[in-house]
Amino acid sequence: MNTIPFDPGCVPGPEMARLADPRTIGIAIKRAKRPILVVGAEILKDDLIDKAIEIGKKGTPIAATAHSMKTFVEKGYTDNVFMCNMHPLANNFTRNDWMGFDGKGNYDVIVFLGVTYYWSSQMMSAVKNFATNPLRMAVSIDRYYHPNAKMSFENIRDTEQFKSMVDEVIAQL
Amino acid sequence: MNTIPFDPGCVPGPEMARLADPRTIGIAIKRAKRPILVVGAEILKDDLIDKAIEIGKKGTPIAATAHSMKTFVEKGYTDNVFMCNMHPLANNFTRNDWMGFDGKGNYDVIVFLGVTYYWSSQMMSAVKNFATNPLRMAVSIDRYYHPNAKMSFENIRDTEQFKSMVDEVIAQL
Amino acid sequence: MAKEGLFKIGGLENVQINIGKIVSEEDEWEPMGPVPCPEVEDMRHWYMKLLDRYPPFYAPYCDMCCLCTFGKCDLTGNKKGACGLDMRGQQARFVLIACCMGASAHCGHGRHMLHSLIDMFGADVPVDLGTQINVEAPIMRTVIGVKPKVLGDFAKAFDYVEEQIAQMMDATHTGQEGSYLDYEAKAYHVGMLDSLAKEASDMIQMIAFKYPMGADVPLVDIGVGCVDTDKPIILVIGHNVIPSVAIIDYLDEHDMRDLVEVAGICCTAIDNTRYDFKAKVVGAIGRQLRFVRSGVADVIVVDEQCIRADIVEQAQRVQAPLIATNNKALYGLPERSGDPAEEIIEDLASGKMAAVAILDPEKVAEVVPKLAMIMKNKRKNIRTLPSDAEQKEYAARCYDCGNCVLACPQGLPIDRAMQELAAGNPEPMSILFDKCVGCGRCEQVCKWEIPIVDVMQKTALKQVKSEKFKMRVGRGPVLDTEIRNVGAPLVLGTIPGVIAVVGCGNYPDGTEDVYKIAREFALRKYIVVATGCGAMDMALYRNEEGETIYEEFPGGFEAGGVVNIGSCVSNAHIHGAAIKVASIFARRNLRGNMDEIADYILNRVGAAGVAWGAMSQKAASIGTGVEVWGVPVVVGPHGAKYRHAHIGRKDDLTKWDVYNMRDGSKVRCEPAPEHLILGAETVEEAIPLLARLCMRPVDNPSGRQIKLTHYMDLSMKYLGAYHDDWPIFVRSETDLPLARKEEYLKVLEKDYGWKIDWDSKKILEGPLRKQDPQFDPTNLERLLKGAE
Amino acid sequence: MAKEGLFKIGGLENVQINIGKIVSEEDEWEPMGPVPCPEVEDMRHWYMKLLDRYPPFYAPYCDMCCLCTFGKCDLTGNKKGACGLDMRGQQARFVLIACCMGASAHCGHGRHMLHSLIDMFGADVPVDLGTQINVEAPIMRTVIGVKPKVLGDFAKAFDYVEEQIAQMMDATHTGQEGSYLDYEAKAYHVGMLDSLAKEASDMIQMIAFKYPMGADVPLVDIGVGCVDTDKPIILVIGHNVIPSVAIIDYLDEHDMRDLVEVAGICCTAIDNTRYDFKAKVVGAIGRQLRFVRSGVADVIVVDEQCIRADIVEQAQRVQAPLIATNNKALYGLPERSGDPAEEIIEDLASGKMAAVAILDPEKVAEVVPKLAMIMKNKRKNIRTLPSDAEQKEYAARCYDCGNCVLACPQGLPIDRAMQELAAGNPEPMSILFDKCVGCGRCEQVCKWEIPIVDVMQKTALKQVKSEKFKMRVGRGPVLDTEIRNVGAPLVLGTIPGVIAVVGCGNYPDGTEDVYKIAREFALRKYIVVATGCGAMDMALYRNEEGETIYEEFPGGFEAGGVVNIGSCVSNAHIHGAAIKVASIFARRNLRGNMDEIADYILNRVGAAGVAWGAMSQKAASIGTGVEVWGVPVVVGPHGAKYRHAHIGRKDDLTKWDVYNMRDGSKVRCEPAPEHLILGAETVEEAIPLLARLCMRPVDNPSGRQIKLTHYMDLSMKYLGAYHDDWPIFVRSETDLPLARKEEYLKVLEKDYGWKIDWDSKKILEGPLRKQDPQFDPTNLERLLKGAE
Ligand code: SF4
Ligand code: SF4
Ligand code: SF4
Ligand code: SF4
Ligand code: SF4
Ligand code: SF4
Ligand code: SF4
Ligand code: SF4
Repeated sequence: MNTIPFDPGCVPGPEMARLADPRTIGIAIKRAKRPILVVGAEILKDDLIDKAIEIGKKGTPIAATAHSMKTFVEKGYTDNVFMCNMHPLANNFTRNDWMGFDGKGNYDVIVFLGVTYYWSSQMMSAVKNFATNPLRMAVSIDRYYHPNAKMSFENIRDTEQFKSMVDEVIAQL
Repeated sequence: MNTIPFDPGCVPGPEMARLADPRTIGIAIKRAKRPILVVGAEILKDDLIDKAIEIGKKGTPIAATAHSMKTFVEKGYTDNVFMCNMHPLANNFTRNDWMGFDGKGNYDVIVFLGVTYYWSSQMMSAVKNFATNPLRMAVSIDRYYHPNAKMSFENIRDTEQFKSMVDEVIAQL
Repeated sequence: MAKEGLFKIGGLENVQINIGKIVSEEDEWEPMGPVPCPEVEDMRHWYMKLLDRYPPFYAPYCDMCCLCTFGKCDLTGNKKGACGLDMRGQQARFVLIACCMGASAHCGHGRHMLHSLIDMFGADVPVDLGTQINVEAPIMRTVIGVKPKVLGDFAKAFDYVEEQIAQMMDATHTGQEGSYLDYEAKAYHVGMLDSLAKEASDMIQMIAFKYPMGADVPLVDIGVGCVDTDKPIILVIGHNVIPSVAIIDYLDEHDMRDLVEVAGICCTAIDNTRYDFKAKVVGAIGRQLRFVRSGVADVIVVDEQCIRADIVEQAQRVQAPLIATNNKALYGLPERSGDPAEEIIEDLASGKMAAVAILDPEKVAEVVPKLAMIMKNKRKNIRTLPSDAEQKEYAARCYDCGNCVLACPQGLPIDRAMQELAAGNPEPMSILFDKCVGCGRCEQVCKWEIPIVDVMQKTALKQVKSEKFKMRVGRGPVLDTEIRNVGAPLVLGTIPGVIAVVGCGNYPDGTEDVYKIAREFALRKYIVVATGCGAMDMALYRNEEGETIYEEFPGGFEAGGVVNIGSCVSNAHIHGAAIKVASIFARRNLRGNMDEIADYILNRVGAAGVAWGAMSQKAASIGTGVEVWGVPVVVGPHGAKYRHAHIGRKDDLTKWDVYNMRDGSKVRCEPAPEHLILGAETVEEAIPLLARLCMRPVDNPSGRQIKLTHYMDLSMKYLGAYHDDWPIFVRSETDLPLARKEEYLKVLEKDYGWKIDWDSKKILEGPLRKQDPQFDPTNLERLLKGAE
Repeated sequence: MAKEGLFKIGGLENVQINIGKIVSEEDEWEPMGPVPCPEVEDMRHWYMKLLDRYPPFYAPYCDMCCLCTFGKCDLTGNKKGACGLDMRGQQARFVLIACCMGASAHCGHGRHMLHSLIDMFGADVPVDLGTQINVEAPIMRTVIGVKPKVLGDFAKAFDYVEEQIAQMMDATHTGQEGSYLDYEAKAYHVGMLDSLAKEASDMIQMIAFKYPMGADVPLVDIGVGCVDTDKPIILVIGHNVIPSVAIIDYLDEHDMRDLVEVAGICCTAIDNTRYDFKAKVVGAIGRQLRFVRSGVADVIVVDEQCIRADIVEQAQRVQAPLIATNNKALYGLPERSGDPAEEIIEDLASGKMAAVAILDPEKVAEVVPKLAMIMKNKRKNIRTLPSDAEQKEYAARCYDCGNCVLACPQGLPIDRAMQELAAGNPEPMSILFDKCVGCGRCEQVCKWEIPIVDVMQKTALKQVKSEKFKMRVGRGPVLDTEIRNVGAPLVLGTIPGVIAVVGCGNYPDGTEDVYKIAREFALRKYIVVATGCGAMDMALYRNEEGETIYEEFPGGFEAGGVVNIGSCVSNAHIHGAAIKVASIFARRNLRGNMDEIADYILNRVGAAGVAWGAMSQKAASIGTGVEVWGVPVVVGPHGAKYRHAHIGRKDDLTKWDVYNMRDGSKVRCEPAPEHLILGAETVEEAIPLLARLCMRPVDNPSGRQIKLTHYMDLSMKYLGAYHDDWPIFVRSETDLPLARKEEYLKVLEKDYGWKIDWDSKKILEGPLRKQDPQFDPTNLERLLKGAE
């Protein structure tokens, strides 16, 4: 009955992500004051990079972790893409005195796409547990159920289905 | 979104009880080959003892743990009531060579009613994890969500509602 | 023990003697047995014997393992994780980890004290326990084969324990042990280490501080109401008495002792009263948060163990400066031992700092009393519990969301009580006070920020303030003379048993439970011993005559005695008493002989422990350490969260075969004791269970008769029926409770198919075995005649 | 060290001398510094300094705490549990527990070996490391102030470590420490203990077994393909080399060495090759399950650590008898040291028993070779991998349920590969072989009982069988002579850094990653050192010339060297090298001076560790022990499951103030190194990060230039861009990479607003600070001139 995390042992406790459809997630991002997209190594798979760029183009800044920057450079899209390491970035999300990449303040909705499952899971756990006042929300639009997010998709086996879900998110922005 | 255990920290892992309505649970007990009702200290609260006796009268044997036996004796119902300690009882449920109170074999559906939450939770955990081959199933009809059961009610605050749910279970037997 | 090299000899600085081997003088008080300073493999045969008869039952508390980065592994259904370990193994590993934490706490505490005490008194303080104790350190003698003569000798115990703890922790590492049985065996080993560490820890404080011993120690005050709020109040919390003793000495030396209250919580409280009968005991762990919140304390001094992790915040809330005195619990505070006392006092009194760490006990003593005087004055007008108006407002604020009920480990109906309170009825809330374990979890989830703990305390304030009781001072070891008196009746069974009430305060239904248990057995002339939270909590009630349990019953280790042994480390003296029965009464050699002695106790000493509120990892190692010496333990229902139990099977009697030492034959015995560790849901369940667990194969007919009588009486009293196992304990008609012998014979005939000769009222057929006065039971092959 | 009492003197049995005080002879090789044998509070100032600059970041792996019976407590949102501990505290406590487990494993292993080695060789084996090593035990010298001269002296290290582990485990108990900072400080303390325990553990085996040292140790065989399957094969698994050495000695003594293969997995494999160059290395932990399943081994001997918990079952599956030789890993097996070898051989060869424990290494040696000979014959016809027909059937059976993918820690697409295999294409499955960590979790959940691990291995069989590589034998400590050569260039920065590849095999993307990292830095003339799984796994690849990394690069501790230091305990020699830079190159006193030395390393020695597949609790304590000596560590993404990271903040430069020892002034420095422990998701991310972490405040201009060049080159190569922090490392134009100086100056002007004098191509304004050749940085007040 319960939604099983992609890594079934990854059951953190009583607060687990709400399963949400792409529209709902898209609207949540749209409504955010300062959303940010965090991408990682898996952005290079399945042409997700193009989705990320679409999101970037719609105005959401992108934190490019792992070696994803290289692909943005190759794709010629670096406008609002900020290269960084994930651990310090997640650390920054938990702190109220971080001013963001643009010096204008921290972010309120943190969208994860294309990050290794267990790695992003841990980073979302940090956000969930320590970025609570004011509340910052981690949202996953990866193909996994991510209990440590506030909202997440289910585990999705079919790549095309997954991509169309991401498209639907983008459509809301 | 997720059902919270009565003790919210009591999240055991990916296998958590299916929320079930009284009818479904009643039918599961009815269909069992060798069901048993396990009652404990809380059976003395809220007249649950009468419910237990009804279940007993419908043919399901009763394991009377804690000091619940005393009330059965006082109520004059001891026909198929077996006094025992919970820990050895739960141990027996996990073993294939236990022959049951009647010497005819172990039980297949183990129904918990009126047992202290965390105490029965642990006992159901033992059943869930070790009484798997053949599968023996712990079922809770207590007023709590019991993740370690196979089927459980939600947390129910209203006593009358709870009692009528137990009645509905009984109606199926 | 061997040390080679070149040495300089004191006073002969220019002489160097080349020494081949140094043997420290050690008189041959007993021949050395086979297992001195055992490695786990040396005692594994014993541990495995216990595990074979009392196989582990697991109730996983978590279905996952999160101990390495392969994880989390989902082990549900006894699946294996990425390292190959299955669910049983993981549960047993967790037990071992918990036991290592517990034993480390005891050993770490003792080692730390030993350093301090040697600093203060030198290593040569003689081990002098008076004329009534010869077997001064029964566990140490048995386990490491050493008879300590001076304070410094106890280092040998800690050396051994530390080495072994590291070995056992080693085995908890991913990729080590693979079988739940060997994890359990190692947990037993750690339990044994724990008992040794506790003995050493209590003895060093006893001999250094000259604690009183024996049955005649005085009664001291216990209860919130005993604390004189007109005086400045120093509240000490924890287990390590050294800073408290320094404070008390300072007060004495400066003629301030009567001006200041030194009130304690947890074991430091008990141990303070062993040093100074004027010290007050507030209570056990359950009182901690609530007493601090009451704001009565002017200065709070914490040492180690059983301290709330948020104590700094809690102290700040009531504007009481806090001093942390132990390196185990530093709370991120600056360490100020190096600063002048005046500066520290100034910083704390002015509120510049809310809390500091001071690791030097002398400095603590310089700072605390003066600070308390100042703070008493400053804090006069501090009101910490809600005013009537606030109380009303809080109750009205409650949204009846029920979050607090879910958060409460006891599931107390706070929501309903809050509604009643809002409606003007404080009673339901005040009733909860006694069931509340004082953990504060409810407040964490109240979105309306109601200080539930304070609100509850206010409703119970009258009752709390009237808490004035008496507790007998912890008296340490049982005297050899007492053992001489009770050894025979205990082994024969005519004293029906020793009931040890130990452990923490996570009671399922409030503190009164331990009082009930203790009184029931004391009235029945069992020997009741108690330590730690149990010893304190049972003092909080009175009988119909208005006497506390310590006033009602004598304090000797005797039938019907209620013996406050002392703090948690004093627990070891309970094992010690059982060991001394083997040594003094039965003249068994102790030295390097642990398996034999534990075997002796398992078969002969009708003792059972009850850790009704067992909470901590120490309670885990304590319980395991009680089991491994052959004494069964009952825990309250929270104890199921320890994940395992050791459950004997009366339906498989092959497990109950015991050798008769006289002739090497195997005797199929009754399951006595039936289990080694298990839980009970209620005291009503626990009491008959404890009585059952006091039976032993060697009970003589009158002993068995007495034990069976209590077992059956208590079953009828609390359960309204007999457990169906009672006939298994009947070896002949002489074992039957006298008063109802005929009735029972009839039942045996009718329900169990036994053959009775009704003329002689003798049992002809039925019992598992005959009672045999020559029966000399053992589980150890090596003790059989002819064994090498 | 003081011991009083009466002593008997060897050879003078009747003489007793009363000795006041024995001082063991200890020449005054160095004055004693302020923190010999530190308690945690003695080093807390250093730990807190690190924590202040590199504050802990927590990524909870579980939102609950289940450690006591008040629990489980839901700590989500940094709530407090029933004991008052909040989420941060609980995460830090878990880190401390993990570190204690890890340090106990190292210490437990070493202590156990020490007992064995003293039994075998006596305590007097001299510490003789040849002419090129004077500073024989840099960690031991520094931490406990002792210079070991003979084997027995190492007991002092273990005594100290054991006492401290018990103290630190004590602090993990419920109700002790309350601040995450002090838990972290204690974890640092345990990391330091871990480094000491490892050094002692490796040194005792080195001196007892006379392991080779230096750059010229030979190459040995590594890889499944190296094992000669025509011979009987003894497979040894674990970390404790003693039973393996006994087996090898037995083979030698009985002229059987060339008849039998001794092949190893994990550190026993490495250490065997230090003893016997003929010993074969199968590989690291990831190969364990798969090699066992291949059925090649005729007898399996396990000692301790990194062994699959279900090894007995796995061995049984391939009908290979198993011998457990260590008390940490007994699997519930009967201990048979006391039985005649023939009986044991008979029982195992006949299949009467599948596995036994033999704790006596001599007995192991008597049993195993003979048994291997017999089993080789018996096992001839054992086929363990699926036949072609079976393989087909298995693939066809796959229901494509995807359970295995969920269960796989790496989330490998086994389902799709299985479908492809069923369709006749084994390739996708065979590709997974190298990414699989060999944990077997997939098989646990396959309802169709497909032996996935075997199926996968079969698809990769050709590749596996051709695995024949070379690994340089673990060479132990870096020579003093090497330090003399590299000390200056390392500190000045002209050797751009030391990259230490350590730790386990839980790689996110297969073993090739460590090869990539090591080769990248070796080519760039960093010094690459490696131990344990990392040292083995990086040997499994070849360059375009067909050379393994050990063939391509020299084995000396020199620019461009790839140095196999040895097994996991040899890790300590990496710290040792850094400490020796302080001692030999900078002439700092080591003795009792740990804070000063760690401070030296942090500011001056450009080293960084990478534990790419860090899996175990040992890896946790190892990593913490690297940090505490001032060396940053990067872990792979699984490392996030350790729950914490130590993240510096380049946006808060106040944290980067460092004293100049020359004048006591504070200098605001660049963040070098920026973090102390953190994770990276991919090697491409990790490589530039490691280069960045090698920068140090004292780099001279040419050193900084080299380091910055690599950092920027590597960023561009792997990330396609520069991190925006690179200008912070530029102190003047001379720091800039030469080849692109102008380009960079332009960027600095344009993007960062720096002022450039384009005539002289000098920076006029912009840098945080100027490079100062007189800069003598320290974080310790006590080192400032004028400080007492
Ligand atoms: S220790 Fe074993 S069971 Fe636990 S997480 Fe690691 S691999 Fe899984
Ligand atoms: S403080 Fe008392 S009422 Fe509140 S959660 Fe704890 S036990 Fe329950
Ligand atoms: S959590 Fe607060 S508001 Fe909710 S029921 Fe409890 S006291 Fe009332
Ligand atoms: S009994 Fe438990 S809670 Fe009480 S003082 Fe001892 S260890 Fe602490
Ligand atoms: S074992 Fe404890 S800490 Fe680990 S996942 Fe389970 S509840 Fe959480
Ligand atoms: S140790 Fe503290 S947080 Fe953990 S279960 Fe116990 S009370 Fe809760
Ligand atoms: S054995 Fe390999 S494929 Fe199977 S779960 Fe483990 S890593 Fe994944
Ligand atoms: S678990 Fe088994 S059946 Fe399911 S996809 Fe994997 S291999 Fe196929």
